[in-house]
Amino acid sequence: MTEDSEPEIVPISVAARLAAEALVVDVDGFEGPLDLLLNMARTQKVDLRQISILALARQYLVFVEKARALRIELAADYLVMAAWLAFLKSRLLLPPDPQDEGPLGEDLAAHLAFQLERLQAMREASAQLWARDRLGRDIFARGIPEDVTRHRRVEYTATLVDLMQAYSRIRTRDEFRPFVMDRDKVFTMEEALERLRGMIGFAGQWTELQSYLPEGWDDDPVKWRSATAATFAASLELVKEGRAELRQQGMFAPIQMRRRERRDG
Amino acid sequence: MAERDDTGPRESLFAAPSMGEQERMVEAVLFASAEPVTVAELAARMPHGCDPAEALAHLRKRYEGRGVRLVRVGDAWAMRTAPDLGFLMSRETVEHRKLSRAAMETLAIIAYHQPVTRAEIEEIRGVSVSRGTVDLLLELEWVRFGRRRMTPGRPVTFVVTEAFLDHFGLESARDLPGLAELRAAGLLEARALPTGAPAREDEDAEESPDTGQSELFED
Amino acid sequence: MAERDDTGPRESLFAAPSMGEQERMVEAVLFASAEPVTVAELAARMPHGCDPAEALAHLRKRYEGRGVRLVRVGDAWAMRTAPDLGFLMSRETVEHRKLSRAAMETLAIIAYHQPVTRAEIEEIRGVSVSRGTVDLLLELEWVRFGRRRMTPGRPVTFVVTEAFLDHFGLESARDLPGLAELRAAGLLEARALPTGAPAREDEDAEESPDTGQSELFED
Repeated sequence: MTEDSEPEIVPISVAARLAAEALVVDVDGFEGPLDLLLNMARTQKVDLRQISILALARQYLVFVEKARALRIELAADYLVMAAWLAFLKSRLLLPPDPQDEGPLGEDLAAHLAFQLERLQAMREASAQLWARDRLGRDIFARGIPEDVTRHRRVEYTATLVDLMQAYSRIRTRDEFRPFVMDRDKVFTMEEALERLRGMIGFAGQWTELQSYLPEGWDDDPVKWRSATAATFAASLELVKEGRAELRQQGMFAPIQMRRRERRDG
Repeated sequence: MAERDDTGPRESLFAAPSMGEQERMVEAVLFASAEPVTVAELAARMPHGCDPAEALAHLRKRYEGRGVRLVRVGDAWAMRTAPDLGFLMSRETVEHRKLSRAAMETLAIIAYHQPVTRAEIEEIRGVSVSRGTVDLLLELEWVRFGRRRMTPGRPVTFVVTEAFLDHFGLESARDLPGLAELRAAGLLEARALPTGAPAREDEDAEESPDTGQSELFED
Repeated sequence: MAERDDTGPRESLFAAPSMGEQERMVEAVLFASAEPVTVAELAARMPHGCDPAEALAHLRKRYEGRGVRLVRVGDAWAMRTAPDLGFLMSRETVEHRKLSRAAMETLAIIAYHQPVTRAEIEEIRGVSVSRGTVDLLLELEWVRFGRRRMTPGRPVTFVVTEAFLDHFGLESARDLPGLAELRAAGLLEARALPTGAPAREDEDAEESPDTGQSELFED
């Protein structure tokens, strides 16, 4: 929309502002951009087949501009439609580029007109349908059905909706079951960190990291592994914080830790 | 039409409808009413100037010997099928009962996962499946035995039947909606939506079923 | 009684009942049932050798112009009150909960375009089908799942049910008002989008036609 000058939208008067706002607020009443376009098309007061898509595109873009000027958030659908209509408008206005492989503006416009016509047709069909004589309102079924007698038989009823709900219940349960690990044998880093923080203040001497393991965590190999890993990770965290030092004499030798004296504190 | 005696013009604004017309009215009211209807009630419903008692008499005559009769019940009137045709109506009484939740879930799993073994059903449901549940589904003929699984123990599998498809209005088991479609139909809660619900979806939120989140974690 | 053509003796043990008698039977069965009854069901209930289809034709004629009519609903038949007498009954009915405009339109689209996928409904309406809308229509049993479409993603389709036909007084989906005109105008055909035409961005990517969104902003 560069070359053709769209009137600049600067609503000044209160009345103009209100009018613009009314239009925008109405967006809530529309079911998407196509519905809004259809409504705008009605103001052209012509057969939908003879509608000017170009005029409609302009009208829609003006509308979106107004909404923007009023800083009203439009749903993404409306903006996508605006971008597309801007594109369509340029296609309709510019002479076709022979190099361009894309569809002709006329084809696109025709399709939009078709969409509008089809939506309108469905609206009318819906109205016709609902205007019919309906069961339970204009037409009535037998008031005292007699389909009953003698032998009792239990018939189980279930609708497809019941079935789907049952299935989705199971599936949802699976998807959203909170992930809970078997925590009996897991010593978390948070736990280890808390434990070390409490103890590090007293560790002025190099002490083997192993000796920091919590009680009762060294007999079961699984628990021992978890506690060792957590304690080691926690010790690294303390080093990072500048509160401890680690050393190891050689490969696979025991790791030792001691408090780090803070020079600045 | 020829049988009705159209003595008065139907479209007259003030005159009472013709007796033929009145007969039609009584016929429709008695047919649709859930209770026997008294003459007074008929008079109250019908346009001013009608004579429901006379219309009833005509109507009763019309139905003489037919498959349906006009009968008096206390001081009210009702339509009933002719007694000699009772045998046509003597199909079993049908008592409608909802399937239990366990049965419904088991059925759903069989439908979606068929052929499926009992162990697999239990794994998916997370609880054991009682014999009665499967028996009921077999009895309803919604489920039947499929091929045995070629695994140790050669367990039987379950599959759904034609009767199942019939009952649920499906053309084939493959037409069962998938998870994405269940979501689209609003049968899964919003939190299950992978892409984030579009903003406009709440417009008729009141129509969506309340699945009750609490239910999801019940067992 | 005089109206019936008693061509055969009623008490015959082996011959089929006379057509007059068959008519009475069909009348009684249809009268007794609130739901439409199929010809097959009628045949199953009636004595061997009966021709319910012929009896139905006679009966339908007999009820022409009366307060109660014989109507066809898909493959089944039902007795229903004449539409012009609805005013007599309206006081005892509870108006259906009003459907949202979205639901009403969605229903119309399914009826006229069936079998139709969710993506197609959205394409026609230009907005996504909200959660609960289709669900509600399924629950009212006006809509059911049809065959899956043999296109990528194999989306399920929706079709209308017999209950839908019954509710709107249609003999079949072919009798939808204005159907022929819509078809003649080409408004029911799936028209391919020229590349670059506006399509809603679809969350179910597999269902959405390839619109080449990137092209939209090329120049």
